[in-house]
Amino acid sequence: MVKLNLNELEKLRKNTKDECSTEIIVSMGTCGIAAGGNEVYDYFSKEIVKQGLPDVLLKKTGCLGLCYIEPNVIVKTKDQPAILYGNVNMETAIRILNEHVRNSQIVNDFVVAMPSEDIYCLCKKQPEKR
Amino acid sequence: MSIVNIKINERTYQVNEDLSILEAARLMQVKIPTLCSHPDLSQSAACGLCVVKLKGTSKMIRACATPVEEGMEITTHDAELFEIRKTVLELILSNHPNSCLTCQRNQECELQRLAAEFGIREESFEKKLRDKPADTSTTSLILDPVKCIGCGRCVEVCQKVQNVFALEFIGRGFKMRIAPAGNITLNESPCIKCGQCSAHCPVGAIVEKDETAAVWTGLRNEKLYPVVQIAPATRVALGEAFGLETGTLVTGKMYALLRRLGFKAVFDTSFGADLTIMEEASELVDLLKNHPDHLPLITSCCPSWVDYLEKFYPDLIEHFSTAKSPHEMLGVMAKTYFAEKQGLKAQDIFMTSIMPCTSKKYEITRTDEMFASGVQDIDVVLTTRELARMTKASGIDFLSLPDEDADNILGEYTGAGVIFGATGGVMEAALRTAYYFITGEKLANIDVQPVRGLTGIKRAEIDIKGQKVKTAVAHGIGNVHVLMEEIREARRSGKPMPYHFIEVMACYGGCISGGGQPYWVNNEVRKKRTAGVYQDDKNHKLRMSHENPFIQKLYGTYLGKPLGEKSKKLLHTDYKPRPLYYK
Amino acid sequence: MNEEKVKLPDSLLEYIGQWKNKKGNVIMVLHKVQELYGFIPRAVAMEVSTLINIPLAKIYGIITFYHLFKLKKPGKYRISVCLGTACYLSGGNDIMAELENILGIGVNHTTDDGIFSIEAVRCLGCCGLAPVLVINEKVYGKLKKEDLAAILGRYRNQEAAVKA
Amino acid sequence: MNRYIFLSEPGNRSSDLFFYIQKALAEKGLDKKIGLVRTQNVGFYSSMPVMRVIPDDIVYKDLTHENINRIIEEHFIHKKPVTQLLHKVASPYVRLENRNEYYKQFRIVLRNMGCIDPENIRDYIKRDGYRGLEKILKNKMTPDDVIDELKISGLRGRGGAGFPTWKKWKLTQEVPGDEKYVICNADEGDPGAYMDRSTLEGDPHSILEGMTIAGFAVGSRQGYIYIRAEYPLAIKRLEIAISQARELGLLGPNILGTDFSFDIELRWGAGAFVCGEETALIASIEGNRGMPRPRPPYPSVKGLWDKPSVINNVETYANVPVILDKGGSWFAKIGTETSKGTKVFALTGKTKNSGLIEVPMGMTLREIIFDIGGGIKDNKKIKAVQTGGPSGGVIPESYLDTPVSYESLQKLGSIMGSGGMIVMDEDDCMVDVSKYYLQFAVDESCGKCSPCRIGGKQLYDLLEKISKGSAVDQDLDRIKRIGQAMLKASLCGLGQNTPNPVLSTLKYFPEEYDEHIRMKKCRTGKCKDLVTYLIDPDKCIGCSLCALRCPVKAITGEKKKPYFIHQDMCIKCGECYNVCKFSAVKRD
Repeated sequence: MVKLNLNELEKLRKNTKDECSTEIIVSMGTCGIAAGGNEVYDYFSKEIVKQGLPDVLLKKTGCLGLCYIEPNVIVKTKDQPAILYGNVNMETAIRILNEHVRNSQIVNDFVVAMPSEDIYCLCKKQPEKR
Repeated sequence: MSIVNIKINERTYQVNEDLSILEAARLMQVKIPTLCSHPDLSQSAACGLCVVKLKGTSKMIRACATPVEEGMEITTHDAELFEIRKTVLELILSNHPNSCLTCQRNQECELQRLAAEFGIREESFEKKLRDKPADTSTTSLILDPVKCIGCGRCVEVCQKVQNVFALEFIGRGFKMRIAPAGNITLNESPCIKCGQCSAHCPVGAIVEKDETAAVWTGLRNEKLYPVVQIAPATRVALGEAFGLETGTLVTGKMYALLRRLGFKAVFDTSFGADLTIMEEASELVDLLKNHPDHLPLITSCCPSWVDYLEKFYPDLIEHFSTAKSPHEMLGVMAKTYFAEKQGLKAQDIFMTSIMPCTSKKYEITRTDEMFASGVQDIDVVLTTRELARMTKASGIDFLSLPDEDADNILGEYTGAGVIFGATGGVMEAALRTAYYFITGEKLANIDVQPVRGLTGIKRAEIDIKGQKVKTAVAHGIGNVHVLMEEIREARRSGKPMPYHFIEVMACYGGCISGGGQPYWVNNEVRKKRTAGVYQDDKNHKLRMSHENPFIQKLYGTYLGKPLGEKSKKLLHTDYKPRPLYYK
Repeated sequence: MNEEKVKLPDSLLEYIGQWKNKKGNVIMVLHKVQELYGFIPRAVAMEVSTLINIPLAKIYGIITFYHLFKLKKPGKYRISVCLGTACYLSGGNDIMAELENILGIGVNHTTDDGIFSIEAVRCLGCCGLAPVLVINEKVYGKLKKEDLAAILGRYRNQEAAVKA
Repeated sequence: MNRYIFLSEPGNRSSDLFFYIQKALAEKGLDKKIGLVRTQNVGFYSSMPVMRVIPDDIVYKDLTHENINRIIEEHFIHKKPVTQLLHKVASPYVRLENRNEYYKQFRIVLRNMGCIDPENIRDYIKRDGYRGLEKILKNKMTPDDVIDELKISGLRGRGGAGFPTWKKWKLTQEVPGDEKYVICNADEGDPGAYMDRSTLEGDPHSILEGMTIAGFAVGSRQGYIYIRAEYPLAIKRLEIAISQARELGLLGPNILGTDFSFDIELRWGAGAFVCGEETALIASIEGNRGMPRPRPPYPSVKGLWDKPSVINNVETYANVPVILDKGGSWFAKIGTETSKGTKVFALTGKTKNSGLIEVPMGMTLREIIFDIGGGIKDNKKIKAVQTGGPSGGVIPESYLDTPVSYESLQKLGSIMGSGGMIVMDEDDCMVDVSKYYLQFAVDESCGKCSPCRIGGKQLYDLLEKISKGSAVDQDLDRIKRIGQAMLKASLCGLGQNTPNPVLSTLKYFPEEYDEHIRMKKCRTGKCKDLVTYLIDPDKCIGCSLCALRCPVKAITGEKKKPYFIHQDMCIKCGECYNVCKFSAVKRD
């Protein structure tokens, strides 16, 4: 990579676009890995190659803060709200890939609540002053 | 340096800004208790007793480690401070055995003193002692972890002042103790036996190995002929143990004392020092004249320094003077020359050395050469502290003793012999004689001021009839590395040697503040003791070793000449590299 | 005399070379030593002492101050039981007691066959999984003491298989 | 699909609600348009079944069959929310995340957690990363401008006592000389706290950016991150982040082509809690035993290698880029008068939901524990909450309405600390808890100063005596005396705060101590020496379950007849008490 100067940083910021329509994000902090996040991640990464899913981007992320339901997986598809899954084991991972990623069918019973934007994008508005 | 205004206990004072609150208070006759602070050392702030209140802060602060600042208002004593300090003191006592009655530091212990001052009458907290056996591996010192209060003074002096790193904090928390690296003994460590740890320990956790019993046994043995010698530095310190002003010369009283203790002949190590100078100055002259490429010559009268060089600078051993230290020279003379004169055999003589030093206890069995008379040349070494205790046990009223003279011929010394007790003294004494040996004249200015004083490294150039002799003096062994690295560098690069003659003493200030001297040493004490030594030099009419008529007689009738065959056999030793760690 | 000098592996010498001229390097070097040997052997500590010019006493002062550094060789499988607050409240102590009971050794000790050693650690950061223990890198969470025998059994079998 | 229903049915997975809605949607022909999703909760904890409609963000309660039909009819067909069925505090047309009552977290430090790949610098840059630094350099701000911005923000150190960050920086900036250091304290050591680890693992660049800004402000060219060696993943991700930042010219010489240079190096800790104390941390970076030294001089004036050094912890640095990007006054609007911004807590212990949370300062403990944490597991009663780890204290239930701020917690005898928040319920014994923390403090005392080294050990042993039933009344006086001496005469924060857990439990739960000492009883059964397990013959039906479970075979008996516990063999593990289905095993 070439070193940036003062003006190039903003360009880089703007030009970094989502390359894929579908994203699978695995929470891989220490607790996520401890709870089995690694295996889930490895499964997705193998299957994406094996099943030939170029439009699916697999990402790691840090701790979501929901340690009691690790491993966490977020799935973002084009026309659906981002979905957060909790307690994802291998069995669920297989279903997430086959049902949700490939067929846009949200896998019931493992969804943790609200769209995952709620979890992470909370810088939007300030809470009222106390 | 500027002056600041502070208030201590509501009174206003003006003090130098570089003082700590503790030091400032002390100047104002306000005593803040402490067990870890020592003027020789940087402040560890470990013991927690010197807490004081500072107006404007809610926390208590440590007086030892807080510098004074303009406008400070300090409270050093009130009911709350007393209560907090008392609790801390009781906590320390709960971690220290109540074995005062049988402790070597009895009546000289800082902790014991504080317990008395605070009026501790009961043990509020359960005893919790370190469960580790004492380390008795060296012939000089005993390290007893059970008594250690963890103040860290010994570590500080061993590492920062002496640069030996024999001792370190091992482990942490309540299990923390002070020991060599790993599960080894002091004797297997780089310890050079200088005993500065014992001189700085506030309690009895590190003490000299007490040999008074061996001396009593020797004195009682009718088959033996007990003789004794006293080192230069002891005569300016022993008086302190009997309430005399620091630095008072008690030479004559010491001779009298030792005779009353039962020694049949009383010698003076200063005579040995004169003898050492004859040999060492001859070595120097020989090198200057014939082998300038072998310079520098390094003094070797300090056994801790010898041990240090063998361990840390084995590559520089060839520069070491092979002359034995004064008390060893005197020891062998006593067991050969003196014995012959008395019609005795070497093994009949029981030789005790009174030394300011713990390392001398190690030196007496250091190598085969220490048995030059056929038997161990020195039988027992007592430190000044041990002699003081022995005196008290003997019931002799030291202060009312008359001044007596030493026995001849091993007792008469010159001014040069006695200044061995202070840093720079060996150098000065050697220069006085070397100058004479080279020029046949007396050194014009016999007081070689540049090599005196408490500066850690002193460098001086002495003009000997056109030949510039470059000298350096180091004391406090941590200072040595500067000089040694300069030599190594010169050897590596082939550049001219920066020095021709180097004196090293392991203890800061020289032997006057040796590891076996009376406690409570600081620079004031060092200066007074040093002054005592130089006063003794001045008091002597003869101030150069070669002038000593008894030295001349000894060479004339017995030894032959310096560096001659007999001298080499009896008065010289050799050195070998030693590992830093034996395990 | 001194025990025989050890020959340090090249990777360690190279690492020391990188760190030699940086101030305060000793702890980083000791980490590397421990990574290679599993503990800090005395002979290696002596070599390190010479190479980076730090007195051995200081090295021991450091090793014995920091809990991570070991002077004894740990077991092939190092079992770390978390005793962080969350694990403690969820019975981490009972897990520890059971483990000691099964293996017949105490904390900071290694079984006679050198296979297992037990350590206590403070918070592995998986409080959501409390109580937790780690064997080498593998984390076992939401443990019950009944699970321990089976977990250890798996490692034992693995060892037996390797030997056979 | 244009809408989703998120259905949450706590504790009742087998209900027919899901299938009923499914059927109802199908009947109206809506099943292709509206997705039905079963979830574990809908963003907050509720003990009733609730459903949330996305993207309208409306939450309905009282989900009877009749009401469901009504919702489908009115909301999905006629597009009119059923106001009568709204969850009590929810009103339509306001997104949930905008309502404090609902989703109470507010994330500044954790802003990127879950959205970025920590191993990819582009992810961070995309989410406004390095914009704070960029602004400084682009707008040609001076170091004083940066410090002023921090002053306006009111940011205080998140590691412990809450010293104003701008002041710390100013002190260092004012010392002449160009050899200065910026240090990040990532030696998070509180047992039960892992905020910093998660931040480093999830968003390492925010720390690098924060430190670089600090470097600019104080005039330093070199930063150090002192990180626990127990955090291998965080170390790995930091190393990746540092090399990526160097590649892009965001670290190293001439940052972004300007003449400002700054670089960062990692130094590992090695397992010593005391190294969280700044002077001990410095000693450790310097390659020494991590033993604290007296202050003054403060590190800001004489720190690493005797040079002026700024030390802040991970969370503090993570706030800095946002403050520079959004402005100090934006930040200052969050929080309370004296404690600005947010605080990250590791909420653990007996709450239903445990995990990492970030809340605005000023939120009450009760809100945190009950609204975010979902209350106490197994419907037990809360007893206390512990903040500040081994240096903090416990806060009893009666003070749960205290808003979180540096001052308020201190007033209660605890501290904010780095952010451990451990919730304890009626099963937790306060003597046992104090003993736990004391054990920790004794293990972690560096041993340098005597009040801490000996005092801590004495305190621990006294607590041990109490828990064994061998203590006497005077032991409480001893505890208070030692506590006072440690508080006043210990050298560093670790020693000064060691007595906090015991003094605060003694203050709020004196009756528990009293029971242990005078009645030789532990009501929770945690102090095993004070507990006896007995079988009530009237209740025991002789099922033998307890005898089977007893690990030491201390229970004997004949089937269908009352069993008996042999007290001399009993190890008080409580297994029989837990397994008995007939409450026949009594704990006394």
